[in-house]
Amino acid sequence: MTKTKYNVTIKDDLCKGCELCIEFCKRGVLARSGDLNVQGYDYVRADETKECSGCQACTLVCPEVAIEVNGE
Amino acid sequence: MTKTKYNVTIKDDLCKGCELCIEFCKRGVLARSGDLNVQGYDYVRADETKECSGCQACTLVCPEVAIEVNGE
Amino acid sequence: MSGNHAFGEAAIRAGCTCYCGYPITPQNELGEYMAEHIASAGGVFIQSESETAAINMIIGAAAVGARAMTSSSSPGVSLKQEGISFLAGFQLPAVIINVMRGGPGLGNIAPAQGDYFQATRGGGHGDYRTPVLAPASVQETADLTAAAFDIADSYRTPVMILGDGMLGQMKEPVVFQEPVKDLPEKEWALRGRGEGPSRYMASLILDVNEMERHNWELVRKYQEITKNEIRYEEYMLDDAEIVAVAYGTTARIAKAAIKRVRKEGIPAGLLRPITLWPFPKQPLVELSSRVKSFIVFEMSTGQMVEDVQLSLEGRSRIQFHGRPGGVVPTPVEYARILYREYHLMKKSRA
Amino acid sequence: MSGNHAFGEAAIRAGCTCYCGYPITPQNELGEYMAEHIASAGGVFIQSESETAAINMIIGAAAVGARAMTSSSSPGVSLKQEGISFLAGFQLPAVIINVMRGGPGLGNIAPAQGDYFQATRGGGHGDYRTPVLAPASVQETADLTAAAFDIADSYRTPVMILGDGMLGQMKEPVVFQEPVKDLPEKEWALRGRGEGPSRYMASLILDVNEMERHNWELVRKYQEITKNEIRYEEYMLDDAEIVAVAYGTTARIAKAAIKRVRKEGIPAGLLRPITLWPFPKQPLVELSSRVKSFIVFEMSTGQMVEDVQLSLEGRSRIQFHGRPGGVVPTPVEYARILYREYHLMKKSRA
Amino acid sequence: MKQLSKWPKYYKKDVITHYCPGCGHGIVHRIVSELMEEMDLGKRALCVNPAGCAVLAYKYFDIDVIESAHGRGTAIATGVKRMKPGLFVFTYQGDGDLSAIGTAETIHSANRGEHITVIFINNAVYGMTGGQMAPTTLLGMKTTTTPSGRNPGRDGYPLHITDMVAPFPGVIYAERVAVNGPAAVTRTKKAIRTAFQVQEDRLGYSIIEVLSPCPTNWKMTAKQSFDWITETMSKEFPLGVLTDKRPKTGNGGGR
Amino acid sequence: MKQLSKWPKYYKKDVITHYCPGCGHGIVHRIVSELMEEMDLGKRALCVNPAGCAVLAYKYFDIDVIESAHGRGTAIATGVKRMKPGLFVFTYQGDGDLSAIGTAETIHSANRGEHITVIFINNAVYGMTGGQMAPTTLLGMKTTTTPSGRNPGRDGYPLHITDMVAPFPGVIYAERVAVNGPAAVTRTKKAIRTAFQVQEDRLGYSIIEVLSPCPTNWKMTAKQSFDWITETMSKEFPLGVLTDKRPKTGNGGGR
Amino acid sequence: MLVKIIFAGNGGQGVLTMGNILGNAAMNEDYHVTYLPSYGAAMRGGTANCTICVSDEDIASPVASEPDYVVALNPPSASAFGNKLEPGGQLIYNSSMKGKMPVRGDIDFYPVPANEIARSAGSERSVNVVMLGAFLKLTGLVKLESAWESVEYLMGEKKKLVELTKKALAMGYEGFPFPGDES
Amino acid sequence: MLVKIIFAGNGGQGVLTMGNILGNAAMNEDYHVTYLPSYGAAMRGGTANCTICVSDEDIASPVASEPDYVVALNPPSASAFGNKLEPGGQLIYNSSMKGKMPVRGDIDFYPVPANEIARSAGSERSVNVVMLGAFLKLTGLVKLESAWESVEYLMGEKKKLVELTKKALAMGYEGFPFPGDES
Ligand SMILES: Cc1ncc(C[n+]2csc(CCOP(=O)(O)OP(=O)(O)O)c2C)c(N)n1
Ligand SMILES: Cc1ncc(C[n+]2csc(CCOP(=O)(O)OP(=O)(O)O)c2C)c(N)n1
Ligand code: SF4
Ligand code: SF4
Ligand code: SF4
Ligand code: SF4
Ligand code: SF4
Ligand code: SF4
Ligand SMILES: [Mg+2]
Ligand SMILES: [Mg+2]
Repeated sequence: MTKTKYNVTIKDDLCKGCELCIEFCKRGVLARSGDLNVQGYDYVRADETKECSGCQACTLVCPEVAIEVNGE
Repeated sequence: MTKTKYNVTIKDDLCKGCELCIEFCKRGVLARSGDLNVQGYDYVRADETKECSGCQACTLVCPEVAIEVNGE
Repeated sequence: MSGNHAFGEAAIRAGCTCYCGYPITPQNELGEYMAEHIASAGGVFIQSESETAAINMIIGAAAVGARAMTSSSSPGVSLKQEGISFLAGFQLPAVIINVMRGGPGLGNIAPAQGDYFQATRGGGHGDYRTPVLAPASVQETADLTAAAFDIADSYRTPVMILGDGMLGQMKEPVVFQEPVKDLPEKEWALRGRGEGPSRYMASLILDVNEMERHNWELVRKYQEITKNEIRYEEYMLDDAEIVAVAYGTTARIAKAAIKRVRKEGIPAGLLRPITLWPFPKQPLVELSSRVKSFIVFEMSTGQMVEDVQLSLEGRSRIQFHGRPGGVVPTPVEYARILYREYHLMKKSRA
Repeated sequence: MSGNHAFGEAAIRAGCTCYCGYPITPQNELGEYMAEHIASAGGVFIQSESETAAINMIIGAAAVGARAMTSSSSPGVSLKQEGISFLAGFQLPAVIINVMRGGPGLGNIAPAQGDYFQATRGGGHGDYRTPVLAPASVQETADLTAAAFDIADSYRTPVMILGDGMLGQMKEPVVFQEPVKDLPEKEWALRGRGEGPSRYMASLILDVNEMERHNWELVRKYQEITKNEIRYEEYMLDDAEIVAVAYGTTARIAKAAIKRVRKEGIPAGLLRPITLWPFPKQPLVELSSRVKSFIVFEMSTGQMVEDVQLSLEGRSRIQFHGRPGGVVPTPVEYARILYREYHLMKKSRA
Repeated sequence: MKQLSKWPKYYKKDVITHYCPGCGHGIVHRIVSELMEEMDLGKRALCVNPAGCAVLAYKYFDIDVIESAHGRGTAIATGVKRMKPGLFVFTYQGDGDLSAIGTAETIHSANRGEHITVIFINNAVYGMTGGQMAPTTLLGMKTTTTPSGRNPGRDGYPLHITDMVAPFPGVIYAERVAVNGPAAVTRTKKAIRTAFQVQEDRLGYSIIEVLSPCPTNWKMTAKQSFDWITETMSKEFPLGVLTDKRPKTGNGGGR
Repeated sequence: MKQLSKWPKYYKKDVITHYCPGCGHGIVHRIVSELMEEMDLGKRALCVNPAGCAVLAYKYFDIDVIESAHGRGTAIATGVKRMKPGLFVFTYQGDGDLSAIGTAETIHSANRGEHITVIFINNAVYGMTGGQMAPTTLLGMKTTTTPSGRNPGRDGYPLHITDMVAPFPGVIYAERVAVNGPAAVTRTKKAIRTAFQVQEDRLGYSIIEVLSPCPTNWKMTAKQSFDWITETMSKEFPLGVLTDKRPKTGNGGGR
Repeated sequence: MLVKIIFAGNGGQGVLTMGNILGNAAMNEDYHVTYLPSYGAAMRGGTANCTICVSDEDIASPVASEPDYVVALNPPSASAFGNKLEPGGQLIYNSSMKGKMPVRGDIDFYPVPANEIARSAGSERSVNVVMLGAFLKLTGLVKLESAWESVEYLMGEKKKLVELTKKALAMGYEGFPFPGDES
Repeated sequence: MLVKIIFAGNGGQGVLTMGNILGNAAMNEDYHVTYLPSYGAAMRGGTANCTICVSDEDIASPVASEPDYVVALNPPSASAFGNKLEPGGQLIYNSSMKGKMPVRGDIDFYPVPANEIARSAGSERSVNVVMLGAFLKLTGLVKLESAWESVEYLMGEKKKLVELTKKALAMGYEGFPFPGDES
């Protein structure tokens, strides 16, 4: 069987840029976008090039339910 | 030296006739008077004939500071 | 039966299933009656840790649709003021009984009427009003308790019953209404969202415009209540030239006084407000067209007299006679006053 | 400096050595100011576990002669009502600040004037009154805070200051009085019996006749206060044909409105009660001899308007304009109303 | 002639109290008055009396007294002591006053370690108001608000508030005693003396819980209520020192 | 494709909360919402929300909610549960709400063993009102009302109210947890699940204290506040089960 | 017609029971009745009293600042309430107990050796009903039979107590008036 | 004359400081001044604003339902408060941040690349004062010098910060007007 790939989707507008997800992502998948969302926060973006392990650390610590991680 | 004699004085009008002093007097010095005081209670009287040991049990338990025990 | 017991029995028959209270003289027998009897009627008695807790337990019970009641006496009622303001904000029905005693502070446990302002002006914060009912006999404590629950439910508002130590303690014969069966469902009550949308009850309305709308909505409700619920008793008013205004215990005494002076041909009468808020302004206005002298009797230093002044707007002469601090005036005392006033009037006419 | 800070600084300079309070918006900065500054002035700050505890700590401090103060906002002030009644019963001086917000219930944290009844009628139980001061600028918060302590001491009564969220939060320049030195001894204060006879403070007076005497003694004191302490501001009244009555924030807005309409030749003026109790009845009565139209502006659904009615007893037409819920009306809005009213008057005259 | 017992200096002379026959309040009043004299505290003492049967304590104690709103005694005492640290300040409170409506004030004054002393009269009922359930009422005990006995499912369990505050760092001394016999009275006096001394030594908060008879509402004779304290009440509320954090007493630090 | 994380059914869809970045309330909200779904409670749940930063919880939880006056949550919950035992009733309260102004309601509802669950968010400050001292504020900690740090002599000591109620017979389960990392969040969810189950099993009262970050008033970044909980706060408030009186769990009877 | 009576004595002497028996009896004879007990702190220290008003029309105030009758079960109450009596009022007192009596020439004194009678009726504890019996005889306010009925109604199940109480009532009733000890 | 200004942005962007600096400066130029911050729950979620009124006579109300000027440090505040502007009002906004702008023809827009300027002034954190500088240039409400003085008064001891702030103020002032990106 092939090892599953994980997609990380961020709901830009919910993010408050607290960076907790970034802190707890061991794979460095997540980073600030440099952009501001509707709330005026520099929200987080997932780096396609990095490989997500599906560990869920980010979703567990995110106070805003802004992250979704799905595996194929 | 002669052994001290103790006098027990009751302030009739303060007594509420709760009988606690009577209960705790091992010498049976105290008893109801059969009379009513200003409060309308059957107050306690000390029996001259009985011998008080000066143990203070009565004064300790009296809620009304109605008893005085003195030794000569 | 005593007034305190009558409050309790009437509440149970009115379908009150939640009584929460904290002991305080002179209304202890009310809570004790509930402790003994409400359970067998399927209700719950909770002796709360404080009056503050009691009023908040009532809020919870009312929020899920129960007919809920709490009772206390003056100092304890002061502690309920925040909760009463919340009931008003939530628009929740509940009955609060105040068996008044002498004040301020601990005061004493004798009958008094010093909490009229607190009850009618809202001792709590914010723009709200509570209907206030004032019984004058044990029978009426029973009748008005039933009425209080109905008013509370139909307008979704806390209702206060203002008694005093005498009414609470005295025993008189009393006839109760039949226990009410199946009260109407309260669709607004919280019951868990079930299959429907979730709902909430909140008095916090951060948006000032929404809050203002809410405040005016309350005002409209209070206008409705004022239109429909005013109650009062007229006693020997038809030919009255002097009218006493008194509620509760003082009204009883005034009646006796009026009987006396009537024997001596003095045309005195009584207007007894039964609802203190809304206050029976109209009947007073009408009377003022022909009655030139009103005497307000209170067991206080003068509180309801303001409502009489507001009603009459200077149209007639208003006298006040108050006995605060738990002193219960005598019929003779009142009679003397009516008598004096009448002769003054005659003189001034001549 | 903000109104909340001005309250605090003025209190410290007035010799307040005990501040106890519990946080609540919009007056948190007041407590925070005290936490930071009262100690260096030799005073004590206590963040109490609740508003109820705070008012009782104040009672203790006042009983031993300290100048003591507590502050809160609407819901918190409701929780202090029992304590205020005790202060009145004990005849203890203390200052209670209410920085009002929208209500009832949690309401919101915007400026409102919905606690007028509670403050002026005694939200607590029993027959008592509290002097109530209403500042309209940051400068006046400072001045009236000082005045409040003096009134409290000279009559041995709790004094209330009624502000609102806007006054508390806004910053304006302010000049403070010099810190007071050595306040007069309070011989009545408890200090341990020492060599003298023991003394006590009790609001419990079981004997109804004694209690009644006490109640009338309080009334006499309140009459004294009414005689000596009434404060108000007259603004452009000399030739006014329309008089606005407003206090605090709404009075500021009314002034601006009056300026506007004056430009268009409309003879409007303002009477601003500074003491809400005792209420400036006399000046209104005098005005009513020539002024036929009064407009009461409040940020509530109508509370002070009752005092205006009680003062005028139907002598003049009284209009009410209220914006509850935290809405702050604009000068334009008030101007429009004055304008309309003036033209109505002219018509009705013609 | 030597006088074994005499009228306490700070107890009003030959006063007739309003207490019922056999009431424990009278005994504790006498003890406190005696200590006022023996520890020379009377002249600078201030007692905060409760709403409860002891609401009239100021008619008996011959020291300065201020009444409190029901349950607020320790808040008032806090205001007093903070303003006048030189005064000796103690509250005298019943179980309803202290552990029902006054719960928050009791716990937070203790947690602040206010330099006050609390005399806590636990008689397992609301005496003043006619014998309703108190937080301290025993399970199964009949009161006017628990006519068929206190039922934990409906009414909860006896509350041990002294045990709850004893562990607080600011609570220097806490002991539970009783006044149901000569020896017990003597121990109670010793305990209150210690508690008073803690305040005098500026160490912090001290509280003495006194199991005290209420014959009227217990519907017992005075003697029966003394025995009931021994046989029943002290089983639920065991006597003893609950904490003693006085320096170098060997057993500091409480339980 | 398997969905590892999804929007909780009982959390309002794509709602933007008013919480500050990194606030613990959001994390606990999500956990509670997930459990409402996983334990199938949402339809008959009633949440009592506090006066505190969570005062707007009803805008997020997609279940029935009633607001409470500051500190009175458990009294309201008592009224609700006694009238409608079929409802699942929980309060969501901050440390000021629950352990300051609400002290009496908290203690007596626990002592009555009401069948309710209390979610106690301990962030060591009054968040809503701008960071004043709370009963839970640590010694030396600077807040807007302790500008030079909490001083026990003036301000008292950190109050451990969960430990105080844990011994009550009616308190079936009490645990202190934190939400300062993925593992901690998972443990917190487990604890709340247990507490909810206690109510479902009609056993009695359950309370979960959650050490929760308040970056704004702690003047830290979200990550710093996570670390501060580990390094400092949990030293004063040790994590763990404070009582577990569930039948046949072997370790019943609590501490 | 309006009659105001105050029953007074120690707590425990059964003063409130007297009031209940009379009040109930009067009610059954279709009078308007109010009953007002002393309450609260007044209980403490063991004095108790209650006020009964009986009338053929509405009763304004259940308080009796100047009662027509005072029935005092012990000397302290006799002096306390005896002094409140209307001029011409009547004081029925328990002469088994010695103590100060009010000194008034404008009221009538009726001694009742209630303790002795009660003892002979079978129990010291029925002093209260003995006094009530005497009161009924003096005033004829309600029939002895009505009083009996309300005793049965109020004490219901407890048969022995009922019998004893009725007996004591009767003895107080029949025996009245009793020789005064002071001439 | 009466001028009402609203400063708005994220919490943490130093909006209240802007208000304090301007308010203080205006006060020193003997104007009547009121300063009203947003407070309480409004804090949460990190938006903040304050209203400054400057006048040569008493100021009635410190609220500005329809301000004359809005200085917006981020797009959300620009759209929120831009829509409240009086017709003919002026919106000074931070053009370094992209986002929706209010669509109104009846107000003037003044872009200020505040982040860039602040950075070049030495610290991103002085975006607020840069914007304030621009505002002063546009309105001439108070002299730059008065603003400098109040910076010194308010930040007192912290010398470095004072210098930095004054520099940023000046750069915002001198640089204004800035080329708009949208034509
Ligand atoms: C706010 C308020 N609530 C209730 C009361 C009535 N009250 C007075 S004392 C008391 C309780 C007395 O019981 P406790 O404190 O145990 O003292 P005890 O009489 O038993 O010595 C109550 C409920 C009151 N005075 N004030
Ligand atoms: C009676 C009353 N007092 C005070 C307040 C103001 N107030 C609202 S929330 C709060 C405390 C918030 O702190 P906490 O309970 O710890 O919740 P947090 O915001 O920290 O989550 C206060 C003091 C109020 N709303 N009502
Ligand atoms: S944890 Fe959530 S809110 Fe915080 S930065 Fe990451 S996605 Fe945004
Ligand atoms: S699931 Fe794990 S690896 Fe993937 S983004 Fe989240 S934290 Fe990083
Ligand atoms: S103990 Fe005191 S009150 Fe009781 S009977 Fe003896 S003397 Fe009287
Ligand atoms: S002192 Fe002892 S012996 Fe003497 S009377 Fe008292 S108890 Fe009895
Ligand atoms: S009721 Fe109980 S506590 Fe109160 S005085 Fe009587 S015996 Fe003492
Ligand atoms: S103030 Fe603290 S608790 Fe409140 S929302 Fe912000 S971070 Fe959360
Ligand atoms: Mg007790
Ligand atoms: Mg908190």
